[in-house]
Amino acid sequence: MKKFILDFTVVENRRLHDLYSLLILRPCQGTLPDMLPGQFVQVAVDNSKTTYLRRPISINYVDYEQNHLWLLIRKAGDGTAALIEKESGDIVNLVLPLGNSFTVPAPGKKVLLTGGGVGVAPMLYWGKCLKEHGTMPEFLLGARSAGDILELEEFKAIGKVNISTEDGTLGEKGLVTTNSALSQHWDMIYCCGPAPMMKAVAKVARSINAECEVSLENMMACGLGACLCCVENTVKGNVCVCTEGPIFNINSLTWQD
Amino acid sequence: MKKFILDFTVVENRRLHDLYSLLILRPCQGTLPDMLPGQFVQVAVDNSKTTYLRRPISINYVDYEQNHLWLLIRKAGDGTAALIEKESGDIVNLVLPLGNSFTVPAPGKKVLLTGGGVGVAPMLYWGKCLKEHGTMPEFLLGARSAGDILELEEFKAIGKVNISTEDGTLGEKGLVTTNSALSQHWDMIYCCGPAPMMKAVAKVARSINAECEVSLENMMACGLGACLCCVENTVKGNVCVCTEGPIFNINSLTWQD
Amino acid sequence: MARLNVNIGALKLKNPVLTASGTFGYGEEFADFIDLSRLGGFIIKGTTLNHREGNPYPRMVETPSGMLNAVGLQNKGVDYMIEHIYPRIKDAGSEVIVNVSGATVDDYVAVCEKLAPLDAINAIEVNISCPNVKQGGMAFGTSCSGAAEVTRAVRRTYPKTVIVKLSPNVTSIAEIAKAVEAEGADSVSLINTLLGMSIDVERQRPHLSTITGGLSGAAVRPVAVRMVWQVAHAVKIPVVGLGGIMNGRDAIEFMLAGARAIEVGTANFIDPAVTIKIIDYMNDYCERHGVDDINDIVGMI
Amino acid sequence: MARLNVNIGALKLKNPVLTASGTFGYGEEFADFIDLSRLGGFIIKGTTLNHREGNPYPRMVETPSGMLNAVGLQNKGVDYMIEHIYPRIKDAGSEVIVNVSGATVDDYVAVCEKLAPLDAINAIEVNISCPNVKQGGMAFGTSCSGAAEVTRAVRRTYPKTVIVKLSPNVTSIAEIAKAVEAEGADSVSLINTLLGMSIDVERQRPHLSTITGGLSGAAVRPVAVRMVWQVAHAVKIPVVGLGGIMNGRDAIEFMLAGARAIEVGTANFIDPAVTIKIIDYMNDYCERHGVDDINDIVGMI
Ligand SMILES: Cc1cc2nc3c(=O)[nH]c(=O)nc-3n(C[C@H](O)[C@H](O)[C@H](O)COP(=O)(O)OP(=O)(O)OC[C@H]3O[C@@H](n4cnc5c(N)ncnc54)[C@H](O)[C@@H]3O)c2cc1C
Ligand SMILES: Cc1cc2nc3c(=O)[nH]c(=O)nc-3n(C[C@H](O)[C@H](O)[C@H](O)COP(=O)(O)OP(=O)(O)OC[C@H]3O[C@@H](n4cnc5c(N)ncnc54)[C@H](O)[C@@H]3O)c2cc1C
Ligand SMILES: Cc1cc2nc3c(=O)[nH]c(=O)nc-3n(C[C@H](O)[C@H](O)[C@H](O)COP(=O)(O)O)c2cc1C
Ligand SMILES: Cc1cc2nc3c(=O)[nH]c(=O)nc-3n(C[C@H](O)[C@H](O)[C@H](O)COP(=O)(O)O)c2cc1C
Ligand code: FES
Ligand code: FES
Repeated sequence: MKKFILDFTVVENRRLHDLYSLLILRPCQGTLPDMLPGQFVQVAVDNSKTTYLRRPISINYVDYEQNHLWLLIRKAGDGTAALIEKESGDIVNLVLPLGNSFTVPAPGKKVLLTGGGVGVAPMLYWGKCLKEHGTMPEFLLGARSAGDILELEEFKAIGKVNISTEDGTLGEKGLVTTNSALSQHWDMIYCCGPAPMMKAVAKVARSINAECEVSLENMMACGLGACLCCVENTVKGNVCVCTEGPIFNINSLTWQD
Repeated sequence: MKKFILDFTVVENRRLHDLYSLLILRPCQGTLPDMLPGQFVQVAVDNSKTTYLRRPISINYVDYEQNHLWLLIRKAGDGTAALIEKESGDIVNLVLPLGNSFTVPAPGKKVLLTGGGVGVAPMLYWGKCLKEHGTMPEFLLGARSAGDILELEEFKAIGKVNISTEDGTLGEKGLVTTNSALSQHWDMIYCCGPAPMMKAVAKVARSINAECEVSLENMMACGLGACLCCVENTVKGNVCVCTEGPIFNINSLTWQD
Repeated sequence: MARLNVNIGALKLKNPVLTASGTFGYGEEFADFIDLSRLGGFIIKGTTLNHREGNPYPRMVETPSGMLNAVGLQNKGVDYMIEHIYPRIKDAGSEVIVNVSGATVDDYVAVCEKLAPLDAINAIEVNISCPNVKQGGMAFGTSCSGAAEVTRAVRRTYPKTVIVKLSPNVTSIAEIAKAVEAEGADSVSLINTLLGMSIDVERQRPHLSTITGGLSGAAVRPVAVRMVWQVAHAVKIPVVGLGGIMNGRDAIEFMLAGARAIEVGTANFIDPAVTIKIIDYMNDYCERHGVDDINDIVGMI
Repeated sequence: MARLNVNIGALKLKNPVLTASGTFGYGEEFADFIDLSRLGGFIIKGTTLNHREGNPYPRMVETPSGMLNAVGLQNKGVDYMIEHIYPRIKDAGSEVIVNVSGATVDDYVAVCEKLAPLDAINAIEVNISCPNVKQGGMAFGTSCSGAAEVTRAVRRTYPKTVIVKLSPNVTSIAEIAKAVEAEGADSVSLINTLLGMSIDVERQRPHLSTITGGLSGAAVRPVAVRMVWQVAHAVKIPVVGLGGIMNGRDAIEFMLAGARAIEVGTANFIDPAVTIKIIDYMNDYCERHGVDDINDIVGMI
């Protein structure tokens, strides 16, 4: 899949919360390149003095009709803090699309897309694509509190949404792994979120005999498979998350704890 | 004179030209500290990735009534380029006031304030102060072209303005040193501009027996007399431009060429 | 653009712009962004005799205007490279240079023997300066005797252009360069990464699995320029300069300091098309300064 | 804030925050911005036996996340300092430490003899690492024998706390530290500046009058942290860490790496009140991590 270095204009910065922004971007010139669900972009952060490298951010949603690319960003440090300060009209430079994508399930399979915190990001575009392919996805979103459940309306527009919050302010109280939705039968579970959450979901998936793919967020320098910094130790040895991932089947990972 | 580290709000960024901006600032809290003409501030440039140290900028004008401080900035490199992008409402952190100031002439003396390019900056506040002290200053502004003659209306409001432009698009054609205003009698000439201009003016001043003070722009790190980076070799040896200057009588400099 | 031609020993480059080993993969990773044939050449990943898994994750952390890495020479070994990668890149249209590493002198020799017959490879860069491996690596690069020993052995084995890559983690890099020159190296390249470290103060543990790692990026440029200048004054062989080159201005800075060619490393991560911009800048610079042959500005300082 | 107390040999500091020589003048320059008595101490300008004019202008240039300087130890000499400056700063309310430089061992000894009787000065920092002077300076700091020689002579002369400031421009800073420890130094501080260089490519000349200069600021921090960690594991005497400390997080990083106290240098230029913010951060950090005595985190890595 051909990669590009492109300037985008910020069409809108939707402040979802103190910590989160949804950036809606449009290419300064031309139309969006082809992108697959699960892929990510490398963002140059021109408005942070202390950010040197690009930052990897998942493709949250692609609206080819409007020529819009959505990035959902959580303030983690200086780089993401600067990104959520971007205003409409600002320019953002991206390298994209990067990485592999989710495996398309066979027709008729029951699939659950689960995300924790900002880990919901890739699930929106994936959900949309699944629906277009005729698979009705169901979602399971988890967060600490109601305010951290992001893009709820957008997810609802695609499929059924189950929610877990740690403080019980929305949906079931507890972690996603204890959500009642997980006690149903699933052929395939897709998961993105903090590592402990993904490991816990992977365990549940194994126990209910579901296939499971997770999206890893290893520290990256290049995002292109050139620097070998982002490696994950897999059954095949060290592989680059930025090229052979970020999506991995849990059976290829060494998470067998 | 007590120095401060203060946040200012940009009240207005007056784009005078591609290369120049007049930033009108107001302290975020409280009133402006006392400042003398000829002094400068050290500006933190928070919106440039490649600018590490503060940048020294002359005090262009102080309006105690409106609580406004004016900085006149010329784009020289990344730091000043970022400063002229500041928008109203933005915050700028300054250390101020720094350095010495111009020598107040005895009553009745004929004084000429001359500036080249952005070197006109300190002359506006100095002209205003002189006028308040009962000395009528006359100005001689020089630049390459009419568009580089800055704040002309403001200078005219204070005293007579003579102009030289290299291309003759405004005032007399040529350098300030050949301006007919210089053939008059002057007791004191104050000058700020590029080093070659100041040296040429110094020569003229000597030849017409006028006292002459110049404002030096040596490279600075601290602006506080702590790092000893900004030294000028004077008749007293190396002295710090940031504390014993930026204003020097030409007789104390080793410019005897 | 003939005015950008430079030679490193017998190696003829169409321009002075190379890419730094470990930062440009095998070139292919950048083929979507740039026309590889426009480069002077590209230096591929550190290659060792046998497959190496490299160090455990985490391997990198950002630092002010730079980054630390602890990759540890992960690669599939020279045989795999020759069989699977070489055929894909040998016709890229610019010089392909192999960066060679080893834990023992015999390792270096064994890799060089395998590389010597490859028609499309006209030069190797001998890495005696990798800070991220326990054995060999930087150990050879931090003493004149160690550097000389590797160079002597490689020189005996490898008939084409030998560039020896020096470590900056030394008291006198000029002394090491002289030792390497005396053993017949055709060129030296510098700098490899500075040994550095960074700690996560909240978790109270190092950011890298190996505790220390190699510092690269703009932050190291002043040190690299100084070392290139020192070495260029100490040896007669051509110097290849690198360390923190982010743009055309920086590249020219190295050439003025004495570099005949330059390598672009970390900057490739920030702008995958930066190398082409540097080549274009060099041309503009020559135009602007009335330079007919870029060799004329090499070592002006 | 008793939990921030640390000792460097016999020197008792109310907190670990010192200022780096040459970046804080004589303290007075910062009195408008901070309460000097809140500092652990401040280390004043490099002081030599005789008046020195320093190097010609230009003496500094900015670099990525750092700066190069070539001040060259401009100062009015130790006698002037004792007569005119000492009386003004001796009652600042925190430890005043004099940074001592010399071109010969005798120079160091002569300065130390003059400083020893001063009641309010309880420690000196012996600078064997200044890259900006032709004689002495870094030359002593780049060999074990040179470093040992100066330390031995100073130790014989100066009865109070002797901190020897090490150069980072060496292959093994731990070896130098051990040599200095063996001669009776009470402490080592590191790092001084890295030797660097920068060129104005349009004017085709160096930015500094001395061509090379000393690199400081955030850019050097990873190198400094690594060296502090290496030295802290090599010697038993307390280590004072510095190099690119910009804020409280950075200060804690050095302490985790093994520094008992830290010095703030270039950061004073960017935020003249940064030292106080660092002290406050240290307190918060201890609070947050349940640390009763900051000595408990020293060298955790
Ligand atoms: C493939 C991929 C997709 C991602 N998608 C998104 C997304 O859609 N939205 C989003 O908000 N974030 C996403 N992230 C995480 C995001 O890249 C990091 O939060 C960001 O790089 C932190 O940069 P910073 O400058 O804000 O913080 P820093 O100051 O660099 O770091 C702050 C904290 O974040 C951690 N961190 C730094 N870099 C990474 C990284 N690459 N991955 C994980 N943690 C990191 C650091 O260890 C530190 O604890 C993704 C990461 C990857 C690898
Ligand atoms: C006391 C004093 C008062 C000043 N007043 C003003 C003013 O009112 N308005 C204004 O626009 N500028 C003023 N300057 C100059 C201004 O400080 C520089 O233009 C600025 O620091 C350049 O920063 P930069 O990041 O834009 O450029 P850089 O990328 O740092 O440098 C670009 C070019 O400017 C030169 N330069 C860098 N720093 C300085 C410096 N301190 N002095 C002179 N040249 C420098 C460099 O050598 C280079 O050629 C003053 C300087 C001093 C010392
Ligand atoms: C991720 C990474 C991997 C590297 N791997 C190698 C290597 O395999 N062999 C080598 O000689 N140098 C290696 N280097 C060092 C670079 O080639 C170069 O010397 C260094 O990064 C300085 O240049 P820069 O500042 O332009 O990046 C590596 C550097 C980085 C950042
Ligand atoms: C302008 C300047 C002058 C300096 N003068 C001295 C000096 O006189 N003696 C000394 O030991 N170190 C001197 N240094 C080095 C600093 O004390 C310190 O070791 C170095 O700057 C690294 O710390 P930093 O990165 O926090 O600045 C000087 C540094 C600078 C920037
Ligand atoms: S981030 Fe460079 S290889 Fe993955
Ligand atoms: S700028 Fe530091 S002493 Fe003048």
